Amino acid sequence: MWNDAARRLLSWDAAVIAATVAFPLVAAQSVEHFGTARNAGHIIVDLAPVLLLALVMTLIVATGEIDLSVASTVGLTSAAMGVMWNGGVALETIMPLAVLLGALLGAVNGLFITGFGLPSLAVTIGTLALYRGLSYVLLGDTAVADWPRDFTGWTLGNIGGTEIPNLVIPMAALAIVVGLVLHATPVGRSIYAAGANDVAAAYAGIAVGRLKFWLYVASGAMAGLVGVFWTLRYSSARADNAYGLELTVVAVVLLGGVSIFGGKGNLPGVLAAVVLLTSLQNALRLAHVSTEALTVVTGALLIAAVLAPNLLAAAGDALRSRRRRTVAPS
Amino acid sequence: MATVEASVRPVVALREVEKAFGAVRALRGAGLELHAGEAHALVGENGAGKSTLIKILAGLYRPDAGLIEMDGEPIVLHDPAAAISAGIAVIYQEPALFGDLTVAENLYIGRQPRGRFGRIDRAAMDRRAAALFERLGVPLEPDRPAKGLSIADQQLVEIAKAISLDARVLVMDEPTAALTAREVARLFDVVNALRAKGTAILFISHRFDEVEALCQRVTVMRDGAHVSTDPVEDVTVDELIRRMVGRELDAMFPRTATEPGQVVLEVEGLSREGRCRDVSFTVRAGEIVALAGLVGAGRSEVVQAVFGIEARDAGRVRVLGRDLPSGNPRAAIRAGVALVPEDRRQQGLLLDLSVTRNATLARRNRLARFGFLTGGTERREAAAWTAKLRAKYGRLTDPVATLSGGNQQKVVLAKWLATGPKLLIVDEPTRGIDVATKVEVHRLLSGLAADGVAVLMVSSELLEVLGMADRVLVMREGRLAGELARADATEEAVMRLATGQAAEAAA
Amino acid sequence: GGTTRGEDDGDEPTGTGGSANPEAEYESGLSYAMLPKSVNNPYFEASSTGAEGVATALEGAYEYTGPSDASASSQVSYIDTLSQQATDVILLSANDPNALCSSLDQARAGGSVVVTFDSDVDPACRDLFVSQVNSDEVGLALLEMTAEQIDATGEIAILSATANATNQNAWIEVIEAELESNPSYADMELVEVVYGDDEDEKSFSETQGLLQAHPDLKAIVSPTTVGIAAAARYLSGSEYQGQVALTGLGTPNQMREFVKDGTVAEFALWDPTALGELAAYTGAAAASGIITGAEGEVFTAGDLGEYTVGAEGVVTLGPPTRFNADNIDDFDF
Amino acid sequence: MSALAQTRNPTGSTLLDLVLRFRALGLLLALAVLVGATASVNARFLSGQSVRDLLFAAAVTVLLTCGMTIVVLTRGIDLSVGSTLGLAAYLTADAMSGGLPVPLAVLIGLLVGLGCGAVNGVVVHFGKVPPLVATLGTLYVFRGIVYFTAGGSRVNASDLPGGFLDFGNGTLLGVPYLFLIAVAVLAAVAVYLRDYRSGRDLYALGSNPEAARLAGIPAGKRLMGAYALCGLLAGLGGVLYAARFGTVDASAGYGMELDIVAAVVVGGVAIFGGSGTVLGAGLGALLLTVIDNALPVLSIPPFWQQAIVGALILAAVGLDRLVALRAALALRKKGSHVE
Ligand SMILES: Nc1ncnc2c1ncn2[C@@H]1O[C@H](COP(=O)(O)OP(=O)(O)OP(=O)(O)O)[C@@H](O)[C@H]1O
Ligand SMILES: Nc1ncnc2c1ncn2[C@@H]1O[C@H](COP(=O)(O)OP(=O)(O)OP(=O)(O)O)[C@@H](O)[C@H]1O
Ligand SMILES: [Mg+2]
Ligand SMILES: [Mg+2]
Repeated sequence: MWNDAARRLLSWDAAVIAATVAFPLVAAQSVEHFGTARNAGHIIVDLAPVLLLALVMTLIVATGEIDLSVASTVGLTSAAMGVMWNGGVALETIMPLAVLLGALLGAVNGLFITGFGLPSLAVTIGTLALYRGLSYVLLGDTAVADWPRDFTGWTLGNIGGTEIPNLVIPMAALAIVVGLVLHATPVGRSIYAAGANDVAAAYAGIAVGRLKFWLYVASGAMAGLVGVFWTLRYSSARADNAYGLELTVVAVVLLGGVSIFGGKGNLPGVLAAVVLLTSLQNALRLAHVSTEALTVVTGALLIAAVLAPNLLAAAGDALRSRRRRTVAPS
Repeated sequence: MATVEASVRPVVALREVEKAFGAVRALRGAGLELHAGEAHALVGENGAGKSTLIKILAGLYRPDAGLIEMDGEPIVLHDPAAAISAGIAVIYQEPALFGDLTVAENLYIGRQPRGRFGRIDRAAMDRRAAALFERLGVPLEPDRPAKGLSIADQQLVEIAKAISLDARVLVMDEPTAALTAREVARLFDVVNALRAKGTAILFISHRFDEVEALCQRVTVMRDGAHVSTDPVEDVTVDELIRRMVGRELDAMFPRTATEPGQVVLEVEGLSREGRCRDVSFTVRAGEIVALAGLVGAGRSEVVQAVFGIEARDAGRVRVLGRDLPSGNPRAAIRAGVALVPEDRRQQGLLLDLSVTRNATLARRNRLARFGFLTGGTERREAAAWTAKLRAKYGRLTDPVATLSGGNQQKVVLAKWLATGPKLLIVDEPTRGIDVATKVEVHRLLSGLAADGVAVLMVSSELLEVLGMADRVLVMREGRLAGELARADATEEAVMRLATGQAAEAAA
Repeated sequence: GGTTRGEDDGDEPTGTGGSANPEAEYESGLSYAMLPKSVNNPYFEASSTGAEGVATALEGAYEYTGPSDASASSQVSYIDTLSQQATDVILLSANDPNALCSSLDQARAGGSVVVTFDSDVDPACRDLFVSQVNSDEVGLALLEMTAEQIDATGEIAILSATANATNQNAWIEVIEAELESNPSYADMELVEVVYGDDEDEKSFSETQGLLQAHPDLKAIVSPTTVGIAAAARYLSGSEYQGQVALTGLGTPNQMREFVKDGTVAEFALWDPTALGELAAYTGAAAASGIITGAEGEVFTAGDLGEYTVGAEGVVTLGPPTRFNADNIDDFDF
Repeated sequence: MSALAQTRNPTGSTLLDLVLRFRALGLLLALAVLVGATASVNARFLSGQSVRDLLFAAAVTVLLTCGMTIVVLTRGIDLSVGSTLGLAAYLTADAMSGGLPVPLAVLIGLLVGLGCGAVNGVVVHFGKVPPLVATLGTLYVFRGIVYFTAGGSRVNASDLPGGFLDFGNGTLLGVPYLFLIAVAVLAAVAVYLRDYRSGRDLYALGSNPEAARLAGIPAGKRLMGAYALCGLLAGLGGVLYAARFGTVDASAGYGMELDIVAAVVVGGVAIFGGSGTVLGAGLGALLLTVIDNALPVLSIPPFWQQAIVGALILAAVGLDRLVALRAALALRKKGSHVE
């Protein structure tokens, strides 16, 4: 029993979640301006794109694959939105079309990966370049900026009269849906199985290829949704939107305790990692810590995220075996 | 401890060894002595601690307490490299090859013959490997990549690797589990030759005929502890089994004949490029049909094509009169087919996931309520089925990788039996399973057949085939070489068909 | 139905609102923050030096902060942080004309004065813009230098920074328009615009590509300090040295050796330190109520002298300085 | 290209051999087609100056690709190479501009690279952190250190010793010194990986880490060696970068890692370790460099270039897969006991 409890305590995602709860409390005390409702609002709006992309990325990494093209997909959908807007298409039509386009781009990834059996890292490095390139083809060096205030305002607005950002509702809804799918449905079990051993999963009647294909479609659709959000939030459709964001998304998924080899990890850990990383960066900025330090801290945190539990486990083993040796009958 | 020739100093001895994994005490005061020129058998139930003991000897695990002695001197084996250089060669229970390297390089990795400037001399390496395979009587090409070898061929490569080390101590953890009689015989010849040269042999097996054929002494382990060590001729098999399981065993093959019912499986002209050709047969409800043949005859290939893991090039598969689409295991499962695959680590298990997740994986959809799975149902199901098969493990939440080989096999069986199949296909169902459990599995299969389940069994263990099957289909080189009714199925008849002597005689 | 383009065009007026008091003194104790396109850029470091001097002189607090990548979204986080800290004067060089607006609005609503410099945002989102030069002037000066060096005949190409850089694109537009309309440039043809992304290596290889793609190229115009240095380095080590003219905007320290070895005849730039200084004074003046950002208001920017606010709240530093072999040793930045 | 001879019998299997040779041939073919097509549109592409430029550009990429191949073969990856290169380049240039003798400054660059690689190795092997995670972390950390040390300053060509820059831009019989160094390193790594026990150990480690442990392969030593070597080559790349470009600031090598990984992948090295050759990877790097250089020459609009690079990566990976599938089919026929 004690052992069980200790293991839970020592498990990495539990630690990340604990840190996520503890950090804002500490920061609110020690960093000026951190503990205000407005700042909390800033943090939430800031973390939205990473969180949304990380939701599906968690599923993909849990199957042992990766999608490095998400940020480029955001860029391409954003650029496409700009083109459509310039062409006089109604925004209400553009938004679903953007999500659809994202899904299509995801399907291309999925086809290459599951249809042709290519490694996802290689394929999505390719589409990372391809999709970004296409967004430049679409929009070139121009930006489309005249988005209606009603919509751009909503992305930054608060729920009537409160200090809670509007965004919280869709984010929470999506997180709950993805969390339930991963942790409480047969699909979730299939995802872990495919990540742990795809051959055995196939023997258990899981259509691994089809599962992964749809995950890439979902990833693309989510990137399309983020593309919509990004365009409206910054009121700017540009080819370089969300440039380089893929590394941040991968980083939080790993920080949240999902194994890069698949089969392990859970969503609460990832959500906690997103909140922790964003609020940490926010606090460091407020504390006038330099950009250089911010970069180093991000990297160090990532390594520590995996290193620390390993070290703890090693220390625990050493301790146990020492104890046993002293009590072992001779 | 009962030592036969106490005067002779053992080459290697393990004394009072303790090893625990978390809460599981795998070894508690186990011991063993190996002598030069002697083959020593180690037997025990699944999970008795045999493999763990070997891994300590191989330098993979450090004992929590106890001693390893070599030539009477205590030594510490920090890692496998230390054990190898101390002259201990190990054939592990599960083959672990480098798929991307050639077979020859698999044998000689880290000690390839070198030519000028310390560069590897590939020609010499291939020559040596070829000579070794010649000796073992296996037609393996040294320069083919290890990827794509069947389990049996992989095991043979492992054996060749260990033998090529020319070690003072050769440890074999169930090397024969995947082999048929012919390979086993060749292996024993080679081992006997080594023994004659003074090598100490440790041999683990669940097959007592092999123990008797090869070994001079036998040690029994139970629950991580040493039970007895005797010269082989001094103990009977029944006595050994009693010491292993702590009770008498029931009949080995509890087959009760049942009247076959409707045709459940119909296979017609099944072909797959390079693997099997024009295979046709049927299996009826209540019947146990065995597929026999030599290693690589294509038996696994046939059942995999039936189940839909591999798409077939030609032929039809019908279950209860309905056609199964090619290459679609989901459809097969829906039609009531279950396949217990031969390679449990690659095909059967999610090693890093828990016992629960593994045991309920095939039933994930049926256990869901309103589309949702709650942990409780899965836990109850897993507990019930693993208990039915007497699987031993620490907790339901433990990764299956921590279970002993036999217990892993039981989890795979549990997974598929839980689906309540109409056609149960088992590929080497008792590979690596101890006698007591084997009886259990046999009883289960027999019981299922009695309940009207059609059972198709692939087995390399001839006794099992003869003891369990109502009909025996013999395969040779990808084709059905013949069919034998229970009454006609003798060891000799099966082997004749399997090796093609019958065909030659007819021609 | 639905919401389509052009339905929503409500622009707000520029400036801090309220009325200016030209007689007021500069307030002391204000907090200043400079937010460059990205930190680790020598050009902005120079501007920062200028601004910091002003802040110190006016007994204010000064901070230089910003993202390490030149993206708009990272800048937004920094603006939010500054507005959270209630910084009095924000000096900003924007990576995108629109993306920063909502954050800037929030900052201004919180009482900060926002002065953009070097690269502007939508005039509605800031109080004042300190322009290094008038876009037209830069474009014209670049074209003029080029024409002088190649006798106003032949193919020219532009090596720009990123495809979205506001200021670069404004200058390129001027150049294109002038080439179309001005008869004295009738024999010159702009054959290509390439982007070095303000990365040394990329600019370097883009230069290579230009020269190979256009064998008859006569001149390269690179209106970015990173680009012109990379192009000069390539030319100086290649067979094209002296054959193909190079001009643009660069810092004297970076370009000195190329002017001396004859790769570059003449290039231009304004003084980034002075630009930072003027930006800081402008911000201070606005925060002290000396100006509001309305056209025609006048303030004194220390040693730089007197400046007048132009249309849309733009304050212009002055014409760019041209550097050549005769004067380059007089400058050190 | 004489280095082609190195593909001879890299796995000891005649069959696989054929495939590999075909694979290298495929890359060579693609190279030839690309060069030919570009030259037919614009003959200047084959002028001495242009070829020199291309080899200059390829040198650093090829060098880093060699290091990356070694690491990828062990089932690892090193995403920090760009940052390592930046750090080494800046510190080398800074040391020289501070008056340190060239050999000493170069040594600093190499040691910095080696140090960064060793850090990766320690975190991966001893910390048991998956390589992707570890080096994604050090990508940030090393870059942060470059930012710290460089700040907004930059080392200009005029601050560096002329001899060093001459070396960086010099050629031997028209071939840049830099490229010669890269080719020499490539050849050495190729021989090492094919013909030395420790080189084969790297393949074994990547192919099946568990089996490698059982076989007594010193994983710690090999992994440390692989990452250190990768770091060292990135350090060397940094030195050459400084020599070539003269100007070094905090952004040197930024974002380079994905290009290098792309080159390795295009060159047919399995991303999960165990198979592939450094020669293939080198050709992959060359191919990508040629693409980069050819697109502007072909006057492809700049906005299209990145899209084309992406499409070509996909095509290369797809082609490679096709070849692998053929090989598998051949193996199946060959290994079959069925007539
Ligand atoms: N790495 C491990 N972690 C946790 N428990 C382990 C581990 N390895 C073995 N065990 C446990 O130790 C016990 C002994 O296992 P071992 O593999 O030695 O059995 P065995 O005698 O070889 O059985 P089999 O005949 O089935 O191969 C089992 O209960 C097993 O679950
Ligand atoms: N994945 C694979 N790749 C290449 N060849 C294979 C593969 N699996 C099996 N083979 C070959 O196909 C033939 C049939 O193999 P199969 O596994 O069906 O035989 P089997 O009769 O079940 O024997 P075994 O006892 O080895 O399982 C053999 O020659 C085997 O070597
Ligand atoms: Mg065992
Ligand atoms: Mg088989």
